[in-house]
Amino acid sequence: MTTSDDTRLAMQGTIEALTSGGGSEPVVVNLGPQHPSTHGVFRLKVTLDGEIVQDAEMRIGYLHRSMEKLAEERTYTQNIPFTDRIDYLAAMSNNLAYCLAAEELLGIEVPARAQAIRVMFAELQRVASHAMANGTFINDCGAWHTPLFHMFRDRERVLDMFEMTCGARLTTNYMRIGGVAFDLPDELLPTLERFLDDMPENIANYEALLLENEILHARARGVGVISPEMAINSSLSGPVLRATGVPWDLRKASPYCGYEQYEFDVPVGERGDCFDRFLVRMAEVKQSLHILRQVVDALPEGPYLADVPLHARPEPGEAYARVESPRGELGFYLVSDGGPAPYRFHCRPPSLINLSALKEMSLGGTLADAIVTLGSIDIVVGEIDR
Amino acid sequence: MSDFGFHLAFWSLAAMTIGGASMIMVSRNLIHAVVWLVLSMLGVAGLYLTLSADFIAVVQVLIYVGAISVLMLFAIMLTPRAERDNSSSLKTAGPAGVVVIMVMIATFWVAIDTDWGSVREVALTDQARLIGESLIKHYILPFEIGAVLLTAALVGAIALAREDDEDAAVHAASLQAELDGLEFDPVDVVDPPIPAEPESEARS
Amino acid sequence: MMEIAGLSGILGAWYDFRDLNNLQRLITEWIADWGPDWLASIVTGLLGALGILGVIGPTLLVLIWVERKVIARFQQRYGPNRVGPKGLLQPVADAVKLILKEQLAPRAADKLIFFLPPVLIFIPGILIWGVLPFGPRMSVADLNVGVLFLLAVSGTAVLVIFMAGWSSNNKYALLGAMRAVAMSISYEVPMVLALLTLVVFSGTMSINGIVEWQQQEDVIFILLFPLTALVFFFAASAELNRTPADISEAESEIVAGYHTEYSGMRFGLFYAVELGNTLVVSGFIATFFLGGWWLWGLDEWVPSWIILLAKTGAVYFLLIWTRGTLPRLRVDQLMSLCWKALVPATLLFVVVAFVERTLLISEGWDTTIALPIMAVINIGLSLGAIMLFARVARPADLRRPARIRMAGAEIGGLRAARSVAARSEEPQFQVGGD
Amino acid sequence: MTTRYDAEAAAALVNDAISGAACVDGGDLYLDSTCLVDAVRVLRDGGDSDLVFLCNLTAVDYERHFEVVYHLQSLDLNHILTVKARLHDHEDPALPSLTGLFHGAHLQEREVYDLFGIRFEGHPNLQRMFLWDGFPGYPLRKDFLQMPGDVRAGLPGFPHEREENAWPVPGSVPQRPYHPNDPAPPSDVAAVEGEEAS
Amino acid sequence: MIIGLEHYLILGAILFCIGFFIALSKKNAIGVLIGVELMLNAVNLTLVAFSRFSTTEIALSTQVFVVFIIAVAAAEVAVGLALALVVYRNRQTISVDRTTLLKG
Repeated sequence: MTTSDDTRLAMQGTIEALTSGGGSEPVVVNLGPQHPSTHGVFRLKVTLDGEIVQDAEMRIGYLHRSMEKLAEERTYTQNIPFTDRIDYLAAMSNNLAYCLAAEELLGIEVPARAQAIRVMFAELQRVASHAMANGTFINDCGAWHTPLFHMFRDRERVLDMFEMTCGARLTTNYMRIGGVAFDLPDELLPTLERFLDDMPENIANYEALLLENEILHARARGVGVISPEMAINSSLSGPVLRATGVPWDLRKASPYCGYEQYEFDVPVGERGDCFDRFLVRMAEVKQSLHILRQVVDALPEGPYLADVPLHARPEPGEAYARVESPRGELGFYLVSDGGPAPYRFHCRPPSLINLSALKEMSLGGTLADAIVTLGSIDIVVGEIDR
Repeated sequence: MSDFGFHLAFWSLAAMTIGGASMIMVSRNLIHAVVWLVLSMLGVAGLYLTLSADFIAVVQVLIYVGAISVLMLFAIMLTPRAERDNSSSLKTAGPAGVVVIMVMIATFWVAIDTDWGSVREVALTDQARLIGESLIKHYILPFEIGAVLLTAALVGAIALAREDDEDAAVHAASLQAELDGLEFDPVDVVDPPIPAEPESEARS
Repeated sequence: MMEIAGLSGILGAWYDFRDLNNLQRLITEWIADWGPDWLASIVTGLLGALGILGVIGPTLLVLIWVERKVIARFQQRYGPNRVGPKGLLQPVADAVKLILKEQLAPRAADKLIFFLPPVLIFIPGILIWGVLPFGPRMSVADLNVGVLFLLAVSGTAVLVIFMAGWSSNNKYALLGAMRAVAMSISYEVPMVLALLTLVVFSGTMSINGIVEWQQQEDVIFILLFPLTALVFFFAASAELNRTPADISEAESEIVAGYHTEYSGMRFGLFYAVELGNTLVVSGFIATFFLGGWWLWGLDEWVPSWIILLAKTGAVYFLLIWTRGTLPRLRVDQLMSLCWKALVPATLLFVVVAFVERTLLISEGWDTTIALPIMAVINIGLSLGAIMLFARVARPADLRRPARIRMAGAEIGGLRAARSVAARSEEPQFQVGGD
Repeated sequence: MTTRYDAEAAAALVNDAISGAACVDGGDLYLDSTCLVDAVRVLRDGGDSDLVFLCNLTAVDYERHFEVVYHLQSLDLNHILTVKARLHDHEDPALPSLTGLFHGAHLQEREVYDLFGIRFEGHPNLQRMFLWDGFPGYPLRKDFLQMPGDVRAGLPGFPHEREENAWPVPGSVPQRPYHPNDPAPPSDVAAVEGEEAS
Repeated sequence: MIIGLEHYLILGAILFCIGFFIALSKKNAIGVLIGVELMLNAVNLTLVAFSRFSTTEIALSTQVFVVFIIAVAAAEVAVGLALALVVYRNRQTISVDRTTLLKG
C-alpha cells in the first residue's frame, strides 16, 4: 500500500478533526460588553457547538471605578454615597450594610425609630429590586417587555416614595451612621398604605399572567440547575441559594435592625433552576409586603438619628457587617487604624460571587439557556465591578 | 399575450437564465455560484410561465429556489475547512470544453434541422388538475415509486450525514493505524481494553 | 343614445366601489381603444403593482403606529404621542431618520451579497400580495395554483435571509440566519399540510376558489378545521419571526439576528417587509380560515375589500396580542413542537379532510346537514388531539410541578434544607405539572 | 442569631490535626500559610465547626505585611469565624489557593490577585479580573504610587489625548472590544476615511 | 419573428452545455452538483417546450415527466450533498480531484 504525501496530509487533518469532536468547529460568540441581555457592560465569552454551550467565560471590569481605593481617602460619612453606586438598583440596602459596619466599628446604638425606618426602606428596596429582576428575567426569556413594564410600575411607586423622603430616586444616600438622614415626611405613610393596599392585586395579576405560562415553564424549568451542595460550596447567596432549597436568609439567621420583631417567612425552592429563582423572588415580594405592613402598624416614635460626631474616629479594629440585600449576602468589611477614614474598605458583592457557578449552570445547555440563566441570577454590573 | 410583451419576456428571461449559468462558470466563490444558480432557476421558472406551464413554474420556484439552493448553502456551511472556491480544474477544462462544443453543435443541429411537426396554437388550460389526474390515473405506479424514492433518499441522506462520536473515534483510529502501517481492529476502540488496576491508579 | 348608455354604464361601474376592478377595466378598455394591446396589459400590470405599493406603503406607516400603540397599551404606557396628533407622524419621523442614517457595511462582509438582500427581500414581500383576493374578482393575479404560488414565494424569502446572515460575517447574523433557515424549512411542512387540508376539502388550489367555496357552502374553515387554523396561525407567526417564535432575531440572545449588521434604511427595508409580511399573512389567514371577503351576505352591501381588511385587522391584532404577552420558545423546543405536535396534528386533519370530502362527493351527502355534523366532529377531534399532545409531547421536566415551600423556623444549610424538603404538609404554592 | 465561633476552639481543632498550624492573636485565628489548605479543610469538615460557606475573602495591606482575611460561616450551626493568614513577603506575596475547597473562592481570589497582587498558588485561572493584563501595579496596595509603572495620582487623560499614543489615523475608531466577532481583548483600531471604513 | 419551439430548444441546449461544462470542469463536488442541476433544468425546459407546442397526447405526459424529474432531482441533491458531507468528513476536502481513492 502506498499513500502519497497529499493523502497522508489529508488523513492527518481528518484524524485531528475527528478526535476534536466529530469534525464540527466550535464557534466563539461574545455576549457583550454591548448586548441586550447582559444588563450592563458585562461580557460573556461563549463557545458554542452548534447551539450548545461548551464553555462560558466571563470578562468583567468594564465598570470598575476603584471604589475600594477611593473610600480609603474619605471619611466614614463621605463614603455613604459610594455605596449607592455599588449596587445602584438597591442603594438603600447598600447604605444600610455600610452603616451597620461603621456603627459596629464605632459602637453606636441606633434609635428604635431609625431601625424601623431602615427596615421599611430596605424592604421597599427589595420590592423594587425584585420587580426589576423578575421583569428583566421574563424579558430574557423572550417576552416583549410587557411583564417588565408592568413590574416597573410598582418599582416606580417605590422610587416615588424614595424621592418623597430623601429627594433621590436611585442613588438615595439616605442612611446615616447612627440612623437615617431625614425623618419620614407626613405624606409618606399614606402613600405607603395605598401602595400596600394595591400590591396584592398587582401580584395576583402577574401570577395570573406568568405562573401558568407554558412557554415560561418550558424555558425556565430544568434550566441552569444547581444542587444545594454546589450552591453552598460556590458561596452563592440570596434567592439563587434559596431556590436550591437552602433556607438561608440573614434577616432570620443574623437579624439586624430589629428584624426579629417582625413575622415573616423564608420561601425556598426545590430544584434550584431558573424558574425556582423566579418563584422565590415572587414569594419574597409578598413577604416583604407583609413586613412593611407590620412596620407601618408599629412605627415607634423618637429620634431618627443618634448623636454621632461628623468626623468619627473609631478605635483601631475591624468590622464585618452584612445584610440580606435583594441579591444576597451583602457585606462590608471595614478596617480602622484610628483615623477619620477607613484603612480598608471592602464590599462583599453578592452579584459577583453569585456568578461563581454561572459556567457550571450553563454548560451543556443552549445559548438561549445561558441567557436565561444569566438573567435569573440577577446581576448588577455596578456591584460586580465596583 | 401580445407579441411585444412575449418577446420582451422571452429574451429577458433567456438572458437571465444563460447569464446566471455563465456566471456560475466564471464565479470563483461557491456561495456566489449558488446565488447565480438561483437566478438561473428563476429565469427557467419564468420561461415555464411563457410556456403557460404555471404549475411547473411554481413547483420549480418551490423546489429549486426554496429548497435545493438552501440545501446547497447548508452543505457549504457544514464543510467549513474545504475551500469555498468554485474554480475549474485546468486539467479537465480543456477536454471538457471540446466535448461540450461537440455536444452543442449536435444539439443545435438536431434542434434546427428536425421537423417538429404541427404546432399547437393554444396552451393547455388548468394544467394542475390535468397533471394531478394523470398522475393518479396513468402514472400511479411511477408516482408511488417516486414517493418511495424520496423516502429512501431522505433516509439515506440522514444515514449518510450522521456520524456519532463512536464512529468518529473508530474512523480516526483506523486512519491512524493506516498511517502507521498497523493492523486495525475497531473493537479496541469501542471497548478499550481494561487497564490492569484502574481503581488503585485513580486513587494515587 | 348609445353614447349616453355607454357613459352611464362606465360611470355606473366606476363609482361602484364594491369592486375596484371596475376602475382598472375602464382604463384598460380606454387604452385598448387607441393603443396597442401590449400597452394595455403592461399598464394593467403596472396599475396592479402600483395599487398594491400605494396601499401597502401608507398602511405600513399606520401599522407601525398601531402596533406600537397597541403594545404600549398592553404595557400600560402611552406609546408614541409626541410627533403629530396622537403620535401619528412618529412612523414618518422614524422613516426619515432611517433614511438619513449612515449605512455601514462591515469590512469583512461579502460586499455583493451584503448589498442585495434588503432589495431582494422586497420581491417575495410584494409578489405575495398578488394572489390575495380582495373581492370576488379582485386579485392582481388569480392563479389557479394560487396556494402553491403562495408557498413558493414565501419559501424564497429564506434564501434572502440566509444571504443577509452569511454575508454580514457576523456570528450573531450567521446564527440568526441558520435558525431562520432551519425554522422556516421545518415550519413550511405544517403550513403546506394545513393548506393541503383546505385544498383537499374545497377541491381547488385557487385562493379565490377557496373563498368562493366557503361562500357557497355558507361556512368558514375555522369552524370546520379549528386545529388546522391554529397550526397555520402558529406556523405563520413562526415564519414571520414573531414571538413566541422569533428565535431568528431573538433580541435577548442574538441581538437582531440576520440583520444585525444592517443599518439605516437597509434595516428599514427589512423592517418594512417584515411588517408587510405580517399584514399579508393576516390577510391570508383571514382568507383561508375566516372566509376572506365574504361575510354571510354582508359583502353585497359593504365593499368586499373592507370586509377583508376588517378580518385582516382582527387577525393582526391577535398577532400583536401574542407578541405582547408570550415569552419566546427555544430553538429545539420550536423544532420539536413542529415535528412532534404540529405535523402529526395537521396530518391527522388531512386524512380527516380526505374522508369527509369523499363522503360529501362520492356518497353525495347533503352539505347543509353534513357540514355542521363534521364541524362538531372536527372540533371534538381537535380538542382531543390537543389534550393528547399536551400529555404525550410535554417534556418530563414540566410534568412535576414547581414548588415553593416556606422555611418556617428552619434556618440553616443542607440539614435545614433536607428537613424543609421532607416536611409533609403542602407547599405554599405550586404551579405547573400535570 | 449568628454567633462567633470561638477562635481558641478553632485553633485547638486545627492544631489537633496539624500541630502548629494555627494560633490566636487578638481574638482572631491566624493560620500558617504553608498548610492553609489542610487547616481550612479541617475547619470545613470538622463536625462542630462545619464552616462550609466561604462568606468573604479579602486582603488588607498593612504596609509591612499582607493579611488575607477569610470569613467562614456554618449555615446549619449558624456561627461565623474570621480566619486570617499573614504574608510577610511584601514584594511577591503568595498563598495556597482555596479553590480546591471552595468553588466560591475562584472569583474572590482573582479579585485579590488583581488588586493586591497576591498570587494564589493552585488557582486554575489566576488572571486580572477588573483591570487589563499589563496594568502597572496593584492599586489597593498602600504603596501603589511608588510601584514601578509610573502611575500618578489624578486623572491622566485618555490614551489618545497623549501624542505618543495617538491612534494610527486621525478619526479612527476602536473597533475591537465592541465587536461580537472578536474573541481577543482590545488591540487594534479601524481606520476611517470619511464615512467609509478602510 | 415568432418565438417558437426552436427558440426554447436552443435555449435548452445552451443551458445543457453550460451545465455539462460545469459538471465536467469544476473541482468542487458541490460545483459539480450545480452543473448537474443545470443540465436537469435544461432537459425540463425542453420537455415543457414540447408540451406547449406539441399537438399529440405527449403534451401532458411531458409535464408529468418534468414533475418526476424535479422530484428525482431533489432526492439526488439531498443524497449528493450528504455524500459530499461524508467525503468532507473523511478527507477534509470535497475537491473531486483529490478524492480519487474509492475507499474509506
